[in-house]
Amino acid sequence: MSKRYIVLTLLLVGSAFGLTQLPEKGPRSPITPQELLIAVNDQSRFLETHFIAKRLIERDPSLFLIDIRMLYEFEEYNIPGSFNIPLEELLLPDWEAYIDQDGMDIVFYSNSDVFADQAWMLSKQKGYNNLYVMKGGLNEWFRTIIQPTPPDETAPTAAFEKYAFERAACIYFGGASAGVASVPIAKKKVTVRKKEKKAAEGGC
Amino acid sequence: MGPLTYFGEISTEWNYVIALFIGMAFGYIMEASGFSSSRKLVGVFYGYDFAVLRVFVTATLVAIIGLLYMGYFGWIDYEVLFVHPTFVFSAAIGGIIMGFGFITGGFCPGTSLCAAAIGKIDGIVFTIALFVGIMVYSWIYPILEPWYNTGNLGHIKITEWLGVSEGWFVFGFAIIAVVLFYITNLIRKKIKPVHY
Amino acid sequence: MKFWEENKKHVYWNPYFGGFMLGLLLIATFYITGRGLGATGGTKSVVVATVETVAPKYAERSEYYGKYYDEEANPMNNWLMFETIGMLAGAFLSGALSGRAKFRIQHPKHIEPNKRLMWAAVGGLLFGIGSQFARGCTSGAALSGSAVLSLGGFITMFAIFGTAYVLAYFFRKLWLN
Amino acid sequence: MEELKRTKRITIATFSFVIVLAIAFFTLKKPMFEFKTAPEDMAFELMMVEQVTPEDAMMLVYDSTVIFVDIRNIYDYRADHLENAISIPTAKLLNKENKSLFDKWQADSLQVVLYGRDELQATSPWMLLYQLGYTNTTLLLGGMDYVIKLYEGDVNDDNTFNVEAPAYDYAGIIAAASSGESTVAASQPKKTVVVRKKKKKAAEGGC
Repeated sequence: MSKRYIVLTLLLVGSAFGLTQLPEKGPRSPITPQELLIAVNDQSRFLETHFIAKRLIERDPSLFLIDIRMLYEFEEYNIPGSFNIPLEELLLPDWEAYIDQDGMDIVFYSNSDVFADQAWMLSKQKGYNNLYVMKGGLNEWFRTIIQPTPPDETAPTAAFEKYAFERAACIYFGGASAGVASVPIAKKKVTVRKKEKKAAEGGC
Repeated sequence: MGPLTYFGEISTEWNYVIALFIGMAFGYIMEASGFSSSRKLVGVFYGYDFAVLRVFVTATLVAIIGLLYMGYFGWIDYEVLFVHPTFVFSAAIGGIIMGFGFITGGFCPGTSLCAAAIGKIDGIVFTIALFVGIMVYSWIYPILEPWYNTGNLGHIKITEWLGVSEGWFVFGFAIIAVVLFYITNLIRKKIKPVHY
Repeated sequence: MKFWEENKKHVYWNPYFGGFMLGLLLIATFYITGRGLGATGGTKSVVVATVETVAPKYAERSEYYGKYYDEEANPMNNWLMFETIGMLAGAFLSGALSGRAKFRIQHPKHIEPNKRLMWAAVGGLLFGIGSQFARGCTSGAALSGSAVLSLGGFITMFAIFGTAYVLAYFFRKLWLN
Repeated sequence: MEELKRTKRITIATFSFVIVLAIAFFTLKKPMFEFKTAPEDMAFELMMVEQVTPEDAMMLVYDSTVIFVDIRNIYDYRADHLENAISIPTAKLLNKENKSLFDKWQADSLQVVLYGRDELQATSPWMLLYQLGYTNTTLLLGGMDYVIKLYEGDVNDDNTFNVEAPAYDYAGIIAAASSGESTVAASQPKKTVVVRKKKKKAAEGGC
């Protein structure tokens, strides 16, 4: 009896000891590094500001904007309807429900798109779906939506249509007061030339 | 990768069939190990038969070791396994009440079902009393509710609580188990055997 | 024939082998369902179902049954029901194969059968209350809990066996000569 | 104790259990790459890592302990790249031969600086490498575009490579617009205007 039990004891203790000697494994991840690299190379995660503005104006309920800047920056200015989660706090369990929403398009933005892309990387590794980054961030938002630059006179009509949208969006998002908004569109071309140099300075 | 039902690889109907088979294996193993006999079970407290301790501790160790290895090999997602929630107060008090029940009744619920299945009348009585006990609990539940929900530590693991790694905890547990097995065997040899 | 059966077959499994198989079964259960085994869960669903059919009004009012009344078809409870039925079948199979299945009251010689039954009833009653309070019995909380290193599982295990050891001395007349 | 003498089955069972574990262990395939830093930890590491500024890069290019890795595509690399830079396009970042390169650099404790067209392009590849355990990897702020501007002396202000700095006085503009003074733009920093103009120029005359 005893001999066999000694062997069995050794096997039991040995396999338990084996557990302590297993080489360390990295953190669990729902996505492999190779998969993540493919996602990184996929540029479709960057959404144009126009596209986001359009969806905001249409009150698209499946759009969820997350501002990843600090709270004070968020309080100073944020795109209407966005939610603030500072980048360091992004993966705290409190916010999980906001980022992990199937059927919602989560769009990160910061002043530019570098921090937003970092937020995208972090959340992507958690296995969340439908994550996007606002291309150019708030700087781009101001350049195109709040203070759009009129196109050159020689530009194709599409550019003017785009500009017309930008101007309308500008009013919608509070970049211009209603008074300016009433400027007839027909006048556009005239204004355009005038504003060409001033563009960066003035409102709409 | 398991757990199979968690990843939706088994339909509900098959799940019940599997439940039946798992239950059968459970009942078979317990009965074959002698858990249908209250006198054998109680032997662990009087030193004439340590079958309960041996079966229980071996099963726990094998399950812990097996699951940890399987988790490491990627056969099972160890993190999603259901960890019994820890309510310190209710776990301790409930355990004490059950300890009372164990020494007086000589069974625990699983073993009493085994005993009832092979026609032991004491097992049948124990099982019926178990039903009554659950009903009694439902009457006094409103009084007990505050205690029932105090000391909630969530789904905490003992290794997190102790702050040791899982591997070393299991290793220590295995050593303790082997020492226990050895000592209880010595005790059993010294104590007057009981025939039943 | 009968003599042979009793002599040859009425030997229990090696407890370590039983424990080993139980451990494997636990692993299989976790692998398939992600949860452990349980014995009181099935019993509880029977109680809940009974109360609901016998006294639905009461069940609706009661705080305790109300919890289950809302979620009518809780799949986990059904799962445990099937498991409990399987347990009965499996235990009977094992008992029948080794000639242990017959109606009898197992009691120490110096204890009257009725007294044994009375104490069994007391034990069952206490176990019913205790298992509900501790959210699981020896198999559901202690065994399955400690298989995944749950702190609660270990607490319950130590509480059950610790109490029983402490009380063993006072109840020795029940079990020993 | 009759049953304790029956040891055949438990011996067989235990041996097969241990053998299965051993086989599983020795046949376990180790993945080529594994995350070493969990995203939760990475969120904090992001603040800690000191990245390479374009001005520093001018010096570091000639440092033998620093390797510059160009992650743009091969055409951009051929057109113009930093001196001594090695081209590893993002898509090929995790190839076998590149893994051995990164491993070698890490073993030699060399500093690896990733750069792309701009900071954005290199950010996610850098995070990936960093989280895979190559913590000797850093990132070139501003990217190649900015370095070209530096070469051409087209930069007259410090820190303009910091794209995350607000280029507009957001709150000011909105407040001004809502109060009806949309034509007044005094609150806007002048610096920005310069930068934006320069940007355009750089793009034109860059390559």
